[in-house]
Amino acid sequence: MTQLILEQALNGLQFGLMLFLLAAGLTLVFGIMDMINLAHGSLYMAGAYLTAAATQASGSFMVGIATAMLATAVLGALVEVTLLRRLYARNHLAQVLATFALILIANEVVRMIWGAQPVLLNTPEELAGPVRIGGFLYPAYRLLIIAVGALVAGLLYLLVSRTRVGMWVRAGASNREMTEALGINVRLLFTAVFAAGAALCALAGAMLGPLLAVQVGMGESILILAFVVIVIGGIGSIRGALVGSLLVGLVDTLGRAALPSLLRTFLSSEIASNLGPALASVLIYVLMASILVWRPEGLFPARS
Amino acid sequence: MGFYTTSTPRRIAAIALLAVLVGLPWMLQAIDQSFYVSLASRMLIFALAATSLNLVIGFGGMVSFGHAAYFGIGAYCVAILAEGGIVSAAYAWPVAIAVAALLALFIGILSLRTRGVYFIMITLAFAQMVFYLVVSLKTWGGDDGLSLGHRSSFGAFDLKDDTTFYFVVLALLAFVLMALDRVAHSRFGRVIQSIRENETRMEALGYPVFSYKLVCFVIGGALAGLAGALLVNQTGLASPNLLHWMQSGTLMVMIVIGGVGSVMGGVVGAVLLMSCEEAFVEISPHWQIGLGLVLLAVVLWAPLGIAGLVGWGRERE
Amino acid sequence: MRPARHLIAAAALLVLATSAYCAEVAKTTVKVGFLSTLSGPGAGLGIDIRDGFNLAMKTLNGKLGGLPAEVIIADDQQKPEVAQQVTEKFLKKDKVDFMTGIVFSNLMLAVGPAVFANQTYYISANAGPSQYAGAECSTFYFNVASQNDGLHEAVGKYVQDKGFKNVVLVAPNYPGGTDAMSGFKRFYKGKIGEEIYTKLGQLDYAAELAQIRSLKPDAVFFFLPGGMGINFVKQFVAAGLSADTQLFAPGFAADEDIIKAVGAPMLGMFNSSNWAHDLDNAENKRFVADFQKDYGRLPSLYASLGYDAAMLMNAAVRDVKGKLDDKTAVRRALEAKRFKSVRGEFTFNTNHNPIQNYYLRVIGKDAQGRITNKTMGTIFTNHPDAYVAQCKMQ
Amino acid sequence: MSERTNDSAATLLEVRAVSKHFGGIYALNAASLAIRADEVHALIGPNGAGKTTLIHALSGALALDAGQVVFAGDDLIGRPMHERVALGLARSYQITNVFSRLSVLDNVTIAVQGRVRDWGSSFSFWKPFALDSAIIDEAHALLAEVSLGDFAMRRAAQLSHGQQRCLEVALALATRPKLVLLDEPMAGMGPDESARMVDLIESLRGSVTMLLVEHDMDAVFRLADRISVMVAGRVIASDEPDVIRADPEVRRAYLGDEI
Repeated sequence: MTQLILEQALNGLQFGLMLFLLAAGLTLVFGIMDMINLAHGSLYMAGAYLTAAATQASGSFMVGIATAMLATAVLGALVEVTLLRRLYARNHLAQVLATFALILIANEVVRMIWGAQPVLLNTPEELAGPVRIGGFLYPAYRLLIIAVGALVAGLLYLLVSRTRVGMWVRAGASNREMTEALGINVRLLFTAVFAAGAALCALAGAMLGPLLAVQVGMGESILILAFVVIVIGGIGSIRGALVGSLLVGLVDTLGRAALPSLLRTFLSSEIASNLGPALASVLIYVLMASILVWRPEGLFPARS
Repeated sequence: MGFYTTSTPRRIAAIALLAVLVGLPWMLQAIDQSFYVSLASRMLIFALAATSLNLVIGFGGMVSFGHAAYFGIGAYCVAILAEGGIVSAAYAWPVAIAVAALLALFIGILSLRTRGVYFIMITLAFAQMVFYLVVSLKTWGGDDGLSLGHRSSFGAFDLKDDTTFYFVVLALLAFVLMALDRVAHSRFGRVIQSIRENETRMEALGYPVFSYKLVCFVIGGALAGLAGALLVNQTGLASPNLLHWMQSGTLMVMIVIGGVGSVMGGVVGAVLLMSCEEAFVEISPHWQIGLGLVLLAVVLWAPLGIAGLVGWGRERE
Repeated sequence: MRPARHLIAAAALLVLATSAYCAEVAKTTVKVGFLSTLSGPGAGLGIDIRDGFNLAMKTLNGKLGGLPAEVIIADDQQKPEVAQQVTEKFLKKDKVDFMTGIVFSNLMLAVGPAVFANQTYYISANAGPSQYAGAECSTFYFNVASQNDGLHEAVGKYVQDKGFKNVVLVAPNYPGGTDAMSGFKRFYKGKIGEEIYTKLGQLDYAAELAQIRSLKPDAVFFFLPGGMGINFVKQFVAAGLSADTQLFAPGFAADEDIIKAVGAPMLGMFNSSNWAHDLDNAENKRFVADFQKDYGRLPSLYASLGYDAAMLMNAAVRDVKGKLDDKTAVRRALEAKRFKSVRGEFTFNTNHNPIQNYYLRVIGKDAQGRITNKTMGTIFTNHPDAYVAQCKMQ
Repeated sequence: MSERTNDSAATLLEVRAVSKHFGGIYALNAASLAIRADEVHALIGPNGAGKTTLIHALSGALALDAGQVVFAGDDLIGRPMHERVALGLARSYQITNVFSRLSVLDNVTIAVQGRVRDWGSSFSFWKPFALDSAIIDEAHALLAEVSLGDFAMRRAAQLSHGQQRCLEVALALATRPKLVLLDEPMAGMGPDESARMVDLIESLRGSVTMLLVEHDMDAVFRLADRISVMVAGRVIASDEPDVIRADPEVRRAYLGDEI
């Protein structure tokens, strides 16, 4: 039983850390530029496809990831400079719609280049099997994801909380006018943050690609989760994004694992097996709604 | 964006459009394309759904990203009641409206405490809950949806006939549009539009802003429920996809293309978007790129939508 | 533009009038509405059916029963409402003579009523919902594939016969998933460790795999169509579960498309099918060879079903000599099924579902070193479905 | 109404030891204040003394951490903003906060329309507003009163800054308050515009009680019946202008050598 809980906790951690990679960029873009970017998921998709393509071309997963991160960052910067910049001053509805349009375009472009069927991206041979930790087996690749996720989360935290650039970013998130008044080139900062966020998306796409599926529309389902994360955490807060990610990751994984058997203890098996998965899949939305009802600006609001 | 006003040219255009729509079945019959009558019904139903969202977003200024929930729940109500043997529109449709309104009331009470982005996201979250609940519940057909064997009975009218059904839909839509036009010019309409313009000021003028927004939100949900009830009659299926967040997005796209905060915006947007879909699908499998580009162009260069471009929406700034 | 349209309208009216007067006259062309899932995660299945169907049309020189055929292909995007819209267009605008192609049962159930009410024959090349085999069976529905439960029943039988004692079942939480479980349980009588229902479209199975690990079953039966199955198998192997637990799946979760995507981890997996590319009959050899030549890959079960659907239509049109408006004659011709299937012999039961053999396949390497299915033996011979008694077709 | 009694006039608003802190900083620190019916009461003090915070708290935009507020016999604590307005407490904003995209007339009609006690609630969905001539007439009269009669059909955003400030006050007056909180009505105005605002406030004297937050000392000493001085979240003095001018503590803390 302990082993089951431990394994599920690791799974939740792995899922949560990947969500964090997506949520980190999203929350900063959201916080600093007050911009809803639905196309964030498309960058994740682009990252996964580019990784698959580069891995296939080079034969190395590492090269694939590096190429994809760089290319996606450039792509992100391009989109920011040519399009998103025009939307900062607009209302949320305009932003939602324009970036919704970007999703449609991105999906179709990917479909034109790679076709409608999922693209193959396999786990590197040496990581395809399990490793033994403690008394049980755990997939090596998932461990790698946890390690990479934790490393990036740590680096990002140091970057944002300890460095000058990080200070600008935090200042930008809590008060944009003030930051401008301090003589910081906010435009450049925006582009840089956006490109960095895109690179993190690509990393998440690359890491999750072999585990899940590299397919059109892969960005949308995870995008919604990333939004749930940053709304729970408080928009603009890296700390909030991390807490929110881990919360969503754990609640989702443990909920799916535990709810059906939990329900079975006091409901008939038939009803439990029907209701269990239903409740498990709405659990994170219940979590988000209750947090928002309790604290309408999330757990760690960046603005006061 | 001042208050919505209906100018004479606008009235004339609306009446002309109505005349064309009334004559449509005969025109289609003349060119032996009666098949398109049911497509036209579907367009009008989506026009109704978009109009209900336009009341919430365009007039009330509440950017709800979960409107598909009410649309879908209306459809499911009719299908569920039909399973239980209640097939009369006189019962089933009002129940669909009432259930959608209750859902909107519940979601509204909790969501309207939040502002801006948080509101967008919390309405989305609630809609996702409804979506996953419906998909997971086998009694409601789960992922398969719930099919409706026969269209609702509607007094002396035979809704199984596509043309009759079309006219019922058209009549309801026309009534809702007329009512929306009246509401826009009523005291309530002015209040919600003013809240859209400046919420804190309205509160400081003594308006219980929350109540007004809630009422507007609930009316929007109720109308979406009616649209859902009609749609399940048109297609014969309450599908979980009606509740999907992409459906909420599509309704938003419709009103933005048509004109946010314009009485006819939802109609213009729905008809335009769905005709483009019909036409583009024939041209290229990658037609969504075209749709995306058009949408981008509208957002960037025609923020008041088509209704705004032709001077049919609110005045330009 | 306008005169042209009038001309077309007039011509259409003329055609309508003549056809009304000469209902018994043979048609000049046969129209087939092919509706399938051609985009999205389930696209692989629809594409295989389409390619199989197209291959048959090519073999038949574009003719069905000697008449020139027009095949209208449309994508249902795996959405019931899209399927319904296209169907409406097929029936009312294009006025097709046959429909076929649907992969997913929920879409079949969504469009079925309209098709049957319109008295159009539907030849199913995959979807075999229990409703249409039982209480809601229709004279206008012919299933050339198998009733949905068939493959699951076959696996259940095999797992039972092999003496497995503790089995965990995994399926998506939707009617097709529960049907799969009940099909399996109809013939497997041992202990069920757990029935795990996942979200439809789920791609990460970490939580479920951890649960399976803690249950320590000796076999796992999973029904996860398309991409879901690909991920499940990959993650199952990565979690190190394949050492102690044998995987079983119905044929469509272990078909060539999945093997192509997963590769080596699939090796050694048992599955059931009513067709296999190495079945030894002349039609099948020709089909497999032609398919590989045209598409550069091994055909899947789906492709074979699309192929058979076209062959059945061909036989029926030929047997009624093109008089497709005589619905009873068409029905009798379809029921007679005068063509040789690539899966060997099968017949239609009274509910228009097949009575056929089910085979055991295992995934291994063939002579050329390709990873593919190998037929191991027959699980069921002339097996009918479980719902035929409920069908009250006159 | 114009009868003014100097000493024993009824207290309309009683603020008792209210506090509000943001993080560790006290914006209001046990501040107390009493405003008598029909007076013009000025609230002065250096920037950051807590004047605007107090206005926000009184109007209901901010919740207080401690203290009591009694307005015309009603306890205001915990009441939402719109209920306070219904009780007769209105405010204007320091930074112009009008409906900039609506016409000037629509700005005022929507403000007049909000008076539930006169017209009932606005949950009226069918009757065209154009038929509510009483509301429209009153709005025109009010615009004439604040010298905006000629600009009724302009979009509010097109008005000059001074005119927008007048509209701001008009919106507050349209609710027919007993007490109006004027938060720096002369902010950003030129001398001519300021003079007009002083005249406007002067003309309202006696018909409505006013709490005036203002930095323009000339205007304050011209208009105020009594003055309260706020420093660091406390009210350190509250008295008639002459007394305040002479108060050494006030001079030291705030007025300095200005006067």
